[in-house]
Amino acid sequence: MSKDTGLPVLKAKDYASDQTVRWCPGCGDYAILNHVHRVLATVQAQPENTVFVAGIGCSSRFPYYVDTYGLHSIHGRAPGFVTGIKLANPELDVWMVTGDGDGLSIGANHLVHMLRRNVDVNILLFNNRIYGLTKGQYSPTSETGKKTKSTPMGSLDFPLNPAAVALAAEASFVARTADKDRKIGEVLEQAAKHAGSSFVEIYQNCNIFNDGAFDDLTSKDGRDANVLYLEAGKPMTFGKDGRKGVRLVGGQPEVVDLDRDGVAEDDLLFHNPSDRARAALLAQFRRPGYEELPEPFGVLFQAERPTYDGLVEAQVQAAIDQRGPGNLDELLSSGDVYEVE
Amino acid sequence: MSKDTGLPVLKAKDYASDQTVRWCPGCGDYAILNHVHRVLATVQAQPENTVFVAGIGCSSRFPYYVDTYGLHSIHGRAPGFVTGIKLANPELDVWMVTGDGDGLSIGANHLVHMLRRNVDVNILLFNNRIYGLTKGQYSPTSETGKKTKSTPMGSLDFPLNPAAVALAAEASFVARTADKDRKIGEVLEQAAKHAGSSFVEIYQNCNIFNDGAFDDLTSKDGRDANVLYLEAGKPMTFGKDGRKGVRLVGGQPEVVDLDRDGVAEDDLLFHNPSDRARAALLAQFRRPGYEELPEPFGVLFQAERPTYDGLVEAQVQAAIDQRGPGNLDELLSSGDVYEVE
Amino acid sequence: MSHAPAVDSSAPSELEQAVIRFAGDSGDGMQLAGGHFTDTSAAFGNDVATLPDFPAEIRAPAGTVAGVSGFQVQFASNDIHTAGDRVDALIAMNPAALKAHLADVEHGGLVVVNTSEFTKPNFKKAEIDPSQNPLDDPELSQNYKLIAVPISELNAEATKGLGLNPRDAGRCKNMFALGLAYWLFERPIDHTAERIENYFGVKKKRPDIAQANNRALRAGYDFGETAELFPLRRRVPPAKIAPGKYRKITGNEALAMGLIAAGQLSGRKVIYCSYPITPASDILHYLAPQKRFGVRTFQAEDEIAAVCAAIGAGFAGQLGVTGTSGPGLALKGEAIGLGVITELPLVVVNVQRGGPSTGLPTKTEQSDLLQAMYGRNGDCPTVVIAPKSPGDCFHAAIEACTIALQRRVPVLLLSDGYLANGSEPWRLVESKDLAPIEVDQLGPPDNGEVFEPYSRDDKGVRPWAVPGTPGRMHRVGGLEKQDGTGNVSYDPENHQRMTELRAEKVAKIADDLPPIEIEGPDSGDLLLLGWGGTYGSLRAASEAARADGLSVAHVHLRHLNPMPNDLGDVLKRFKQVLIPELNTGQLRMLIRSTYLVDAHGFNKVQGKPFHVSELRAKIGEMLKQGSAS
Amino acid sequence: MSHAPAVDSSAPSELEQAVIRFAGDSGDGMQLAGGHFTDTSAAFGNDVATLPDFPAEIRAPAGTVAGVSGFQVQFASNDIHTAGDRVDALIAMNPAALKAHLADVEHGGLVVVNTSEFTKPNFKKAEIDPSQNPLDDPELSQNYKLIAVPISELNAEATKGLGLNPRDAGRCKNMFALGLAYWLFERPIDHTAERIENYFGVKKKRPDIAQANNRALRAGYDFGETAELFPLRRRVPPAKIAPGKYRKITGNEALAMGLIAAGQLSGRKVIYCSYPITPASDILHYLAPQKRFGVRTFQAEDEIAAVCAAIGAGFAGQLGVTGTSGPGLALKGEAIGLGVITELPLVVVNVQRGGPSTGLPTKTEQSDLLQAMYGRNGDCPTVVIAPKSPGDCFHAAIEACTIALQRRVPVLLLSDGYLANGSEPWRLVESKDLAPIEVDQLGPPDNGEVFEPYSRDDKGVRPWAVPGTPGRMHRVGGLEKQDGTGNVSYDPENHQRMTELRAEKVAKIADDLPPIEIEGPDSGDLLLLGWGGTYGSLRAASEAARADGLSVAHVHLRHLNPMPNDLGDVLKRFKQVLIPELNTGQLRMLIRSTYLVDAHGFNKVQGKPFHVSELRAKIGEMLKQGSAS
Ligand SMILES: Cc1ncc(C[n+]2csc(CCOP(=O)(O)OP(=O)(O)O)c2C)c(N)n1
Ligand SMILES: Cc1ncc(C[n+]2csc(CCOP(=O)(O)OP(=O)(O)O)c2C)c(N)n1
Ligand code: SF4
Ligand code: SF4
Ligand SMILES: [Mg+2]
Ligand SMILES: [Mg+2]
Repeated sequence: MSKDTGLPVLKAKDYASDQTVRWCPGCGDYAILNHVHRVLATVQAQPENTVFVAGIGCSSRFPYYVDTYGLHSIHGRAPGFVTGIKLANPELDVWMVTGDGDGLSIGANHLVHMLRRNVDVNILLFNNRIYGLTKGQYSPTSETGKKTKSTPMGSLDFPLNPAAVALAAEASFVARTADKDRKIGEVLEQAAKHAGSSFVEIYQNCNIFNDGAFDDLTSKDGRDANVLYLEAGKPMTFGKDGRKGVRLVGGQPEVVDLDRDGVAEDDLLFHNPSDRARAALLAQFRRPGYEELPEPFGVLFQAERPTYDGLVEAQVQAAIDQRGPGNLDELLSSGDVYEVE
Repeated sequence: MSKDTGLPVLKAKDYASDQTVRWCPGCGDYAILNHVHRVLATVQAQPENTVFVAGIGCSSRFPYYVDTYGLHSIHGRAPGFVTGIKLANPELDVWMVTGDGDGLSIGANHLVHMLRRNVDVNILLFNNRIYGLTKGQYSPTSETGKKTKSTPMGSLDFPLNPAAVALAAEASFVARTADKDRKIGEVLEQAAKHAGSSFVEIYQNCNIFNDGAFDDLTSKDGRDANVLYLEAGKPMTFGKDGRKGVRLVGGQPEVVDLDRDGVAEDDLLFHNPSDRARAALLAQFRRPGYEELPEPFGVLFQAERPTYDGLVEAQVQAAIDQRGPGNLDELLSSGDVYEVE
Repeated sequence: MSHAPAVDSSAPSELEQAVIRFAGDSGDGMQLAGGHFTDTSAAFGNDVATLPDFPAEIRAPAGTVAGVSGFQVQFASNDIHTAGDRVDALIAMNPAALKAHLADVEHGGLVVVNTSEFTKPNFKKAEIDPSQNPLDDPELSQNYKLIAVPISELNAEATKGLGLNPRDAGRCKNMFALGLAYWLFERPIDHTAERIENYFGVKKKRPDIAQANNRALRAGYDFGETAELFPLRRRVPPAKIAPGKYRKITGNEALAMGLIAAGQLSGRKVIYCSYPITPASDILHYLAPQKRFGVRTFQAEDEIAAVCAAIGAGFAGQLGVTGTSGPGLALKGEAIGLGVITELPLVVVNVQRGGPSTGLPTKTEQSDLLQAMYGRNGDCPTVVIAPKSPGDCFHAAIEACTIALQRRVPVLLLSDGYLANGSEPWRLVESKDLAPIEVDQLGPPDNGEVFEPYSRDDKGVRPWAVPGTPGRMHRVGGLEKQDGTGNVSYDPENHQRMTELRAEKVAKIADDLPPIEIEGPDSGDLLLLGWGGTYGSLRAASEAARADGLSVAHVHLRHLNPMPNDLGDVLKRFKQVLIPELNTGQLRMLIRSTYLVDAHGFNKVQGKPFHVSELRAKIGEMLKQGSAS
Repeated sequence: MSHAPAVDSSAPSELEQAVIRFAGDSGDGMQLAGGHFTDTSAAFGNDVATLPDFPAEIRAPAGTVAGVSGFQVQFASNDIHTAGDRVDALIAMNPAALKAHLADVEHGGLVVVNTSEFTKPNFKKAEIDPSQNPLDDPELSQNYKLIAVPISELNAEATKGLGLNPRDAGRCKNMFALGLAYWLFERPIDHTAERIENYFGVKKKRPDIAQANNRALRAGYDFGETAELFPLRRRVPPAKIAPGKYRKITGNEALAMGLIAAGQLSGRKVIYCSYPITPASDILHYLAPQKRFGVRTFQAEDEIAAVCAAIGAGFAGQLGVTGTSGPGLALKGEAIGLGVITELPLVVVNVQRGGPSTGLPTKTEQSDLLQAMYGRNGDCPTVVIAPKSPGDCFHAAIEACTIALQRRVPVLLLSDGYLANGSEPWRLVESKDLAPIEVDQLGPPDNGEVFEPYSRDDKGVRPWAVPGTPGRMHRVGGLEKQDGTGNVSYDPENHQRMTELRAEKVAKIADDLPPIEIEGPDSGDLLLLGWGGTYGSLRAASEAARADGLSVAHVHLRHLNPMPNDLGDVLKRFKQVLIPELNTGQLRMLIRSTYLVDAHGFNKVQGKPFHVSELRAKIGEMLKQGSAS
């Protein structure tokens, strides 16, 4: 987080490490990397107080490319490392980068538990709906029926909805954006500024193994037709000229055309990021049963909740306040002591 | 599932194994065991075609006490075994028993993935909000602030909501009941009859380490005050004489007194078990933000979706239909063959 | 162990040592009774050693053999090292307890039975033919000194009139039994009485319960007197113990205390990350309230998260520790590998239990040594050390933390169920006797300094620069790293070099180890080589063998990897080497391979410690054969 | 390997064998070109062996050294066992490829460079000083026969006029290089041309691309002719190979095929449960489309779920198999322990890669042997076997399944990255040559039969009664079981007995193993003992040593646990034992411990196979020292 340090102002490029970036040419990861460099500059992150932690996957190579401290750990387990780092030093700004395989296949349990604890970390889940690094097997977010090397007749599993999972895991900040989306910077910045676990799902194009998976959201036409940019306190409008909207009828959401259907903006749903149940509904948009609805980008949910690392520190402090700092000799002579003469 | 076999009718006691039950006297697990024996008799499960699989925990000792095939596996991993069993023999009736630690701490990831795949299994999650077998540490469902051996100043983690997690995991059947609840038998029976993953959260009293955790739902008064029995197609009423109800105002649920508030039953919410977003809302009842609402018992959600094991069989069959059963010699001589003379 | 004396006078017969075992239902409070007996004996001046024995169930059905819980104490006027092989006095609170434990009682030993519980329903629960009351078995009173006491009834009598419900009153019967045991062994009851008062009366604010317990205690004591059991009375005089302050300590307590001490000595927060598992959970329970010492405990969602968090804590500059037991260690292997390649401090406590798989979760075993050595992918050497007694867990924990912090390497600390729950008198340590743990963590670089995170000092150790330090930002991870820079490297020769450097770094630790301590002659006919929790039994056996005039020495390894540099020499100085282990021969396998010594094994996997007698027999056999060949 | 001939006539010089390596950017299609070259050479009648070498990134930045992908083929007129130590002909498609691979080329060898890519920007990407074009280095043409060809340009020329975009056209340049290679080694291009036509023209319906590739291929071939490179031409005549039908096969393909065959031979469904990981994923990819054989593949959420599902499948009566690589195996340890104690069939395929931790994921190593042996809690013995060549993976897989099904035990099958991706000619097997796998799975019990799930037959194997079988309902799990009944048992003696029974069951498998095959003399000066994927190099080295008149034999262990009963005898018949391994000495450790033989190690951990020359040097050295001492 930004701190006024009186130090020289850092620019985006100052956050780039000296390592050659090794993603495939054209990979969506490049765009995300650039945006993260920029956001770090925006919040003036202190490189020495910033740590990037990742699991394993193409996306998880991320820490090598940021000139901060970094830990490229093992597959799916980044949340454990993050938690340990924050317990050891709650002052650090920690970012975690993971993929749909790393974070939702092998590692979903750790992610869920870190979210419910609300460890103070910014989580970027690069969702390319494929296993990139292992060369193209389907992932837990791949659409049913996907043909890959491991599913030549089509995959059978029903895909996970990352935002829904994060919400059910009691996350205190849930957002969605895309590698090429024009508002990705804003979303990352909000995530950076949120205290607690900020979960950001980033749709990311893997041009080698799942090219174009998000064209219907990131191409110009697709974005106009399908993306709903959420703004707190604002009515939910979308479309090229913002003349389509979402309203609730009998508890069920539906799309209306402001011009044709004679619905006023005031009748639309207004985005309230602190409503968890509503966020769960938003997370269903464009999924089975809600195919007609647009895909919400931006902050779906945000709530203030004490952070795990903060609470741990507070307990330590309370213990010290109550009984004074520990004295080793007192401890060493505790218990049922007797003397032999 | 019940099959008309012409075999002698089995009674509840026929499903009890010859092993001494080794739970603490007074443990809620006994009641659940009895109900399961009864439901097996109700559906006339064939013992030789029935398998109970469990992880590790007090609850996970369950398989020893049912005279079917059984696998008391390792901590948190029961879903893996279940999936393998169903892949090997989809004809088997498989039940999985797990605890709040086994199923939601170490094993939540496997559970989530089994649910989204919709493997055909009946899952009983005994939620006593504590680790019983390891003698009383807090669990992922323990309320924040819980004092246990491992949290002498109170636990800091925000509890998981099992039903919400199951819904986010795209479960096709989500229900809740309690060890002592009078409708537990009905719920278990519906779970047994559902094709696909049936997830049943069972509140269970651990009288040694977390006694009375569910008294406000299982004592007579508590039940009257706090339990909402869901019935498909019926208005949501509860209370001693069923004169309290739940309605939706502006998308938000609230409790009304049918007598005092002059609200008609028709104005109440009607339970539609096939509405996933609504089920997600029900799962929030009595949790933070919805403290005033009653606790829903019964089937929160149910949808028909092809089972994973069924789809796997179908692909195998389709492959055989298309190209005939595999011929080993054909396989052995496949590839780019050349002859040396 | 002692043999029951044949005296019949009213002066208690004097013994050098005695073994008493309290056995009853899980709910009968046997662990508590045993604990009090131990404390009183220790305070009385005996040397003591204990062996609790729990069932795997929380509370198995009352009255069943599976539900029997036992607690054994050896107390002595001499220096003892084990809780004893055979039992001189058994307190059996019900038929199941008698059935389960009688075979361990020395012929002629005392057997106190609670006759109130010898009922047909209880016989059934214990799977005893109801028509054959075991108390009617003539062999029982022929072979043992039977003391038949209707304990439940007498206890009910004693606790009457205090307004307690029958259940709470019934709970005092362990104190009745304890009182009788005190009388039998001439121990005072005051020590216990006082603690009951403090606990129930003061702390729990239940003076009624305190009073009931104390009445039962006294009633039991008085029963001995009244029933004129004088001929059965025994006396074990105080031992000649080095003067000083003592407390009784279990291995888990000592280990936890050692971790706290290491945190204080190194000026680092202890971040203890663990997922509950028997028999390691008590370390978590002990540490959780120690927040005043800067200890943070993290109950993780599983063992993998726990070890990862501990590594994360090490990465961030603190003392990351994870604790578990066998199956949990199996889950941590992959992450420990990351600890090895990133060369970060990490302590992994493994309290071994009976395996394989879930195995015998509440019983002891030493069968995770090879898992500790090799349970990860790749050539992945790391440090393995093991404490030798409950009290030694304190020092071993400090050493594990010291090595981890100073050498930037995961250290596996192998305790076991016996050490964890067993207790011994422990002479208090003062902080001034403990050396500070110096750790060279880097500050900001000097101007123009080139920082190479994978450069090395003369011990082969890389620098430790932690987040928060300006100017030393760098990235580590599980891919092979380039010597020096630490950048990812796929270079073939570099991989060979790094593999060697990692191995050398661990091997070099042996250069700073003290010379091996040999108990007994420096060379001779037989070397008894052991490790970990078997120290007491091996020491007793080797002392006994020497007392018998045999040329037997004992070496107990604390450092399993790397092994001490002088071990090869020591091994060569003995004609035969015997390696007793509570596994099927894991250290033996390492020793044979490394030193090409034809070491023999003596291997017991029964979930319990060696009997000294078994070891003595084996030693005798080997020396006979050895001299014959 | 061959030495470059000094002839200068236009008749190609004849070689016994040659090694060619194609090297270029990941996107340059080098694996494909190498594959075609191999197939053509095999069809031509050569013996062949290949060694692909991938970068760890999917597609590292173009032009960098990290992004270089290589494919090496040795083709010979004699019997060869490796892909060759040094390179006789290098095709370098860009500066990075030349930089990365030149050092491996034999002095005097051919070096074909694509001069079109030797530009300043490309030098920069390859971290070459842009002012020093390596082609200008006089040493290059002094030490090697340099063939400088503007491949990219000539390829563009050749593929012009087909309406292809420049990117697609550019993709054909590997075919140009291949064409030139064919010309240089006198191979026909038809075989490749036909397959290009079938693939692009017919299957992908892109006749334009087929045509472009074939034009490039021919242009490359013609270039040799036109440029009058005749003095550089080489000829490797066909080998004397046993007549029959052959195909080229990689280890992963053979292993997958072996699993399918085992399913068919045992009448069981293969349930292959796996989580993708390099270099094991291709087994999953190969099996996924084989549903017609009753194969079910399950891509699990992680390695733990995968092994659990495989055990579940075994419990339910089918052939459960899980496949992974090192880090994944580390995660499976706990569950494998459950497989051991429940005594269920399970096959665990581990394709080893460079460790520790994530290590060198695309490179080969043999460093998981001890993990396979000991990577679980408790005394937990199980079966470990290893294939010795790509084709042998087929037979080893069948054997692993046979043992698992018949002995009810987890079997670890240790392949490695070299076997997995390397290929060799494989003589086709017919199903009639494969013995059916008899498995005695129980049907319903006879009237009054008492079923004891933990009773044993004379091989120590317990009965297999699977769900669906009436009258045999029983429960298994990870707690210790009572001998016979299989009920949970905490009895001390029972645990000892069961621990022994589990070990014996595994040990008894050795009784049915064939006698050890010794290549070379039955006794002598030096035994070369190896295991797994190093077979080819060890065999070549031992043959060479014998050809040099040395008394050297070679034994290659397929069975690592249990080891063959006659191994101890064989070891004793040699004065010295040398155990070369691609790890730091893991088999060596087992052998020394078990047989107390002072076996020496030769250990390479560079992510690549042994060079025969290295082994020969080591053998020479040992025999010199041996005779000196
Ligand atoms: C324990 C373990 N299992 C499996 C792997 C192999 N593996 C590496 S990355 C990966 C999945 C990557 O998918 P994702 O997280 O979506 O990342 P992407 O490459 O798509 O960015 C897998 C299966 C591994 N490295 N470690
Ligand atoms: C790998 C592993 N880790 C830890 C344990 C210890 N353990 C056994 S049961 C359990 C938790 C039990 O809690 P829950 O699932 O809620 O079951 P309950 O006993 O409350 O019914 C734990 C931590 C174990 N057996 N294996
Ligand atoms: S494989 Fe896909 S995700 Fe990975 S670097 Fe290449 S384009 Fe990006
Ligand atoms: S500890 Fe609790 S959950 Fe376990 S058996 Fe006892 S009462 Fe039941
Ligand atoms: Mg991905
Ligand atoms: Mg529980």
